[in-house]
Amino acid sequence: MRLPNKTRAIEEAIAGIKDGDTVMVGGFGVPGTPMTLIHALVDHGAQNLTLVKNDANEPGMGIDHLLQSGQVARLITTHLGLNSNAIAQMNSGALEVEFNAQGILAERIRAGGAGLGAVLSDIGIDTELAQGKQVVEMDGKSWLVEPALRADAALIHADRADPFGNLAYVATAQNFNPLMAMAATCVIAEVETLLPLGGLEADAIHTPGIFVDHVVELGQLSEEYAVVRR
Amino acid sequence: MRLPNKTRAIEEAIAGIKDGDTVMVGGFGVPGTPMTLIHALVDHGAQNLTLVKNDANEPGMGIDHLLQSGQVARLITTHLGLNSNAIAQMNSGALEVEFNAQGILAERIRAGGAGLGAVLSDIGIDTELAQGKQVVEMDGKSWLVEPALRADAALIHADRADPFGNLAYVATAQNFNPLMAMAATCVIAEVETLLPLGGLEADAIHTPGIFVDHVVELGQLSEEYAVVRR
Amino acid sequence: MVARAAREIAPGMVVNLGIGLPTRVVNHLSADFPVCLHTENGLSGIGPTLGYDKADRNLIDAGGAYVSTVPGSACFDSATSFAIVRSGRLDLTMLGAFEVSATGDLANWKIPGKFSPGAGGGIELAQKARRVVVLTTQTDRVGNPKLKEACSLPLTARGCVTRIFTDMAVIDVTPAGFALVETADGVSAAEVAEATDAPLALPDTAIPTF
Amino acid sequence: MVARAAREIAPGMVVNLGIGLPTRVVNHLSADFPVCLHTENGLSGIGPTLGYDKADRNLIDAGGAYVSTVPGSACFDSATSFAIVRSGRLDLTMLGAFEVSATGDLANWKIPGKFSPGAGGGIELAQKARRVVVLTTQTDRVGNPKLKEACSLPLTARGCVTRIFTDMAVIDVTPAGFALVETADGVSAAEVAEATDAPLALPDTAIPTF
Repeated sequence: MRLPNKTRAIEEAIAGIKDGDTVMVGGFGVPGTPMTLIHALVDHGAQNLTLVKNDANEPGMGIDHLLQSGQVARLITTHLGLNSNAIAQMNSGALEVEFNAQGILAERIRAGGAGLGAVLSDIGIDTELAQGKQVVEMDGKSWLVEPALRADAALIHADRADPFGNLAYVATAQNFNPLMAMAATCVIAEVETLLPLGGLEADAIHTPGIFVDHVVELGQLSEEYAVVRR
Repeated sequence: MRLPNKTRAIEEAIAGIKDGDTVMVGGFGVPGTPMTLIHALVDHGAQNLTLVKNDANEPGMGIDHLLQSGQVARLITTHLGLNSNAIAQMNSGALEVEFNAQGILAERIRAGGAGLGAVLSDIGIDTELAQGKQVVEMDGKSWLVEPALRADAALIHADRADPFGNLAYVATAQNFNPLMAMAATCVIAEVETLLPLGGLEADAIHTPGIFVDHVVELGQLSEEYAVVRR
Repeated sequence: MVARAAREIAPGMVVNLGIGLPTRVVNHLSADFPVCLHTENGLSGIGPTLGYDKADRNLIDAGGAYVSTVPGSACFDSATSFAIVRSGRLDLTMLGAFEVSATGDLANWKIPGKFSPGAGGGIELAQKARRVVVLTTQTDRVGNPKLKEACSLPLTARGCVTRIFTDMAVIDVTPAGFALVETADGVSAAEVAEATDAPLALPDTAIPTF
Repeated sequence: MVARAAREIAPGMVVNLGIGLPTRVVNHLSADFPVCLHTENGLSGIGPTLGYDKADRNLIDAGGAYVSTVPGSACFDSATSFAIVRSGRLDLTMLGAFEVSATGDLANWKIPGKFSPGAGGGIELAQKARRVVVLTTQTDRVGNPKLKEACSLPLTARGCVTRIFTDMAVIDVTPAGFALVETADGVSAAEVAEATDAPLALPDTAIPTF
């Protein structure tokens, strides 16, 4: 037995994304944001997308490119504070935004990746964030139903990978990547370093390659990945 | 800032377990089963325990010692096939057994560790495993409510640790350990190798030390940890 | 039958081999065959089973056998392992059976009053793998057929089984019930039908043997 | 006030410092003080903040500042990070505030029509940390008190705040409402009461200063 090879050219990896798709995008700020895959999705041109991403990056960076190109109809997120473009699009009605508590967004994505229907949570139950949510009584207590989220595609950034798609992340670039890598029908990972099979220690793999469909090796990293000097 | 030290003598680590407590025990077969902590719990003598463990090990091994000493009133598990003592106790009524589908037990424990109330699942929904479970309708489909599980204490086996309680597991000794290490009020880890702070790579830690209360360094491993020749 | 079942695995698949007979399929896969074997206790990329002398005490499959790894193996916890199963990332699972019904219902975990050790991970495998096939003897130890019009034992999952490999035949579960696909060398279609407790459709053409 | 707030951290605690003023508390903790700082984007064991020249592009806190690690730091994903928060493993969180009510309600994420970028991780921190304290100015930019009988803005969490550190005072939230604990050097109790839009109980004894 040997493990199958999933390395692809970036255009081939991204080709299956269609108009109207839901696309999850890893990253919290710059760390873990798949900058190169995002540019490829701009070039690809799929329209009317629903994005799922923790934040909207900053103007001129990351998913802001997809907002600026008008490809995004809806954004499921936790915080837009650093992207004035995103807030302007939201306020003008050009962009529909659904806010989630950050850890609840993480759990909804993970639940999608784990084949569950929902999680029950009490986060925000007595605030306006509970409005419109289904409530379940269990053992005399009320719980909010937080439905699982799945996507047609997930764009992932990893530090290291092997050709089967086993992924390892570094530092705070992990964030939503391992969760989104479980929760999409087509999981596309851009990786800084591609190692041969066996190059990653079995116990130090964050995302088992079973979840990953396409592995794209990055060349020289663009300035967008660098330290942001504000 | 430096991270606090949680290393303890085994008797001190286990002393807080009380009669009637719920205790989670890691392991799937031999790998990951905290054999030494189990013996310490036998010596400690707490009665009327509810254990949560994937399996009941084999006669004369692992939690079988707690079954034989009569300390266990109830066992929440997935499979007892290799322990005829456990099956005999169940059939005689001496031991109350609750069976869960294996991945659902894992998710219920994880949900407890994640501060959730429950997960919604369709596993076993049209079989006898659904009997007695609360059903929720969501988007026109029925889902079983699988309540979160928490414990008073969790007994964990790890390969490596540092004094703050950061843990790393090897091979298939991971199994339920990282989940149970999230889900108990008092988490006690026995570790084969204790490294100084910084001895574990930050990205290769499976269980962050925040979850862990007591770290017990093992000396020479007993025969119970060895390869089982059947 | 084990060798025949091994041919059911297509290149590139992710496969879980259930406890018992299915585990033996691993011995019929060549070293360069592209496949990822998964075991629910937390390993992807299973290599050949090892003897006790070469065994790693921390490396077992869900049946407790000591296994090896291949380049690119990954280890993970039980929640992640069943996330793989429930989210449909298993292309195929091969399971043992007490009974299979003509509608593909599977019973393989409980015989009330006799055998009830718990289902382990079997329910999730049977309910969620993209394709579920069964590897079992055509009849039980006392000669009773395991393939029946309806299961009498508690079900593992409904309508999940699509194909059954036995010591006598390969049999598909079709919308019209059991259909004979192949017979073992030296076994007649009539013998298979006799050992099946439900109607068995025969093909119009010659029946291949394995 | 930041230095005073830092003294609220007891040895051995697990602490999350919210975005803004609370982040600065890290600069008032000595190198040998036993504490574990957590940031919700996936790091335990935060060390001092770094300048751009020494920054690791992949190592930030939830506010986007470039941080360092300490021996024993651990990295984890966002689900694990909030599992820590929601399961009650944070001994203390220090948060910023727009408004705090006399019953400990906190509003810090939305000003309808003006500021609604989303709450990020703030709701879970406020609702689930074992102890929630607020670090904020006593009044907003135009001089309006932030401590009020009831919040007028959408709530982050109800009844969560137990103590408030401001530029003027340390104030507890008690079952009877706000209670003055300490004043800043040179600030009188009357001035604090004047800058508080709710009754403020004074201690019977002399009021310490910080």
